[in-house]
Amino acid sequence: MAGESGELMEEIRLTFPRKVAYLRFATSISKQICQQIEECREDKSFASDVELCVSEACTNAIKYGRSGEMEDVISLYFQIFADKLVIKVQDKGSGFNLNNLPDPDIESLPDRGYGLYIIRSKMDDVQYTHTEEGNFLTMIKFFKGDFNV
Amino acid sequence: MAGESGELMEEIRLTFPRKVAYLRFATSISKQICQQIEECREDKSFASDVELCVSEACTNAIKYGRSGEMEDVISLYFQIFADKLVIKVQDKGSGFNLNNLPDPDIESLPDRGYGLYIIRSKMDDVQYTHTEEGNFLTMIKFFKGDFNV
Amino acid sequence: MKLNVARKDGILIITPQVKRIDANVASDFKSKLIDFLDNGDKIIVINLSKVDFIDSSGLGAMVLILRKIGTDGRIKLCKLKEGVSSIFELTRLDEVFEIHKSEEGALESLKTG
Amino acid sequence: MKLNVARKDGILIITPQVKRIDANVASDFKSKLIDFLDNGDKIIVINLSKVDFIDSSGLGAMVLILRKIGTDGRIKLCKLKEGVSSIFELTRLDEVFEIHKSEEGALESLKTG
Ligand SMILES: Nc1ncnc2c1ncn2[C@@H]1O[C@H](COP(=O)(O)OP(=O)(O)O)[C@@H](O)[C@H]1O
Ligand SMILES: Nc1ncnc2c1ncn2[C@@H]1O[C@H](COP(=O)(O)OP(=O)(O)O)[C@@H](O)[C@H]1O
Repeated sequence: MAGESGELMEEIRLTFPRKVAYLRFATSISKQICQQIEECREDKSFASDVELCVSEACTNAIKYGRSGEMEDVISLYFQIFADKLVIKVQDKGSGFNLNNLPDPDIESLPDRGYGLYIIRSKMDDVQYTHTEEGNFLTMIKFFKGDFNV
Repeated sequence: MAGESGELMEEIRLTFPRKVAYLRFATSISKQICQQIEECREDKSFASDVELCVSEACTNAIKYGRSGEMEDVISLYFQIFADKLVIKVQDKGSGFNLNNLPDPDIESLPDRGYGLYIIRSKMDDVQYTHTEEGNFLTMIKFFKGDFNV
Repeated sequence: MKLNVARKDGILIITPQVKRIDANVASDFKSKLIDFLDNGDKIIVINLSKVDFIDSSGLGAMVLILRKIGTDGRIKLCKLKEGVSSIFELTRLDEVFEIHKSEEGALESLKTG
Repeated sequence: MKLNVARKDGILIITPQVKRIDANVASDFKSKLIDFLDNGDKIIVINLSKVDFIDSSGLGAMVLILRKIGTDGRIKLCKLKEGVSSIFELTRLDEVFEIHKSEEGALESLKTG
């Protein structure tokens, strides 16, 4: 894995039915991809952090991403750059406002609302875009040793 | 998994760089899909036959599917029907003629040419089509208990 | 979701027999735990020794049970693996749940406390 | 590809330390085997006890070695798992390779035969 910072090197795409039974397809491919990337192997928690965030993001896409179309699917993109892994989760639901989400208020013992808090904690950057092709949650994690925005 | 024969129930798609290192992504998703399908779990050799054929077909797509495009990728489609699993392997190479392939002549100890022989032996039907979107090797395997064309 | 269930001195000990508690099993886990509460169990130890991976769906199931038990009963977790334990810390749920290293420790604390 | 290598009475015993012999490792496997031939090894036992999965890329590597050894030397396979063994049968390569159940059996047959 060599290449200039910022240069996309490889992309892996997985598209699967919007069903919770397929969640493990997403997490298992996430594990394999991190195994594949040398830079991740040196950072012990990289793979497990990514797996956790993929699980959270895909769970949300499955729960909230109902499209109304015949083919109700979720797509997962792993983009390997020289300095970072970018993960995109695409659903075709009505979307939401990422910036309006409060962190969970532990004192009130909420039984939900931890997903995006976990994603934000584990990732270096999280973005959400609504396009004609659907909603994309973009999660960015830099390889250790590289700069960390 | 219920549904009329002939009705497509679920589709899983994986797209990955045309590199041998990604072969195991293809076989591992194949194993998971067969685990997912109840009809396969009852047929002990179903999953291992499919895994073998996915390995053979993807190896060929990787070896011979050079596209010349910037994004040189292979796509793998698993289509689960009520009565069968259909697997499509897509490459963007120049293609070949499936019908012209002789079985390997063991007496002459060939060190290649076993791939499509194995695929044909293990699958119920094998087709090859050349379209504008690329070449598709389509492999069909019926679940046991259903009719077997 | 498969659970191992044992009872010791009126304490219910639940050991999930899965490696992953995610959205794929969380609702089943939740409803099985609720069944125990509905049947009168109030003092529960959840032994997570088999669990390698938990995400917010699994956490949510456990918080719901904690809330449902309220001040009527008690719940203890034990034998969290490192990855599981770190998610409790990240979400600060380690401050809300009583977490023990060993099952014996959890049981002991329920008898004495 | 990691190989365990041992020598007994002039026989080279190679035990691949991988679960899968597919296109991902086959060319490495092939060139390592060729190195042994180039260094004068002529009697080889390949112990496949660790291998769960082999496909035509792996088969091809082994047939190439068999052809390269020719009548100068001998090659034996042993400890094939069921899945591996069934692919040798399907391709009729079980008629071409001498296959033994145990490593001892393979070694014994090379001494006596
Ligand atoms: N893919 C999505 N599509 C639509 N809404 C979403 C999506 N992901 C998250 N949300 C919204 O954000 C909220 C917070 O998500 P999260 O932190 O994962 O917690 P939870 O799903 O447990 O509520 C959700 O309740 C939902 O309203
Ligand atoms: N995806 C493909 N694109 C182009 N040619 C192919 C493809 N798959 C197979 N072929 C052709 O078919 C031949 C036989 O394939 P196979 O039986 O797998 O054996 P091998 O790859 O060892 O030659 C190959 O040598 C190649 O010429």
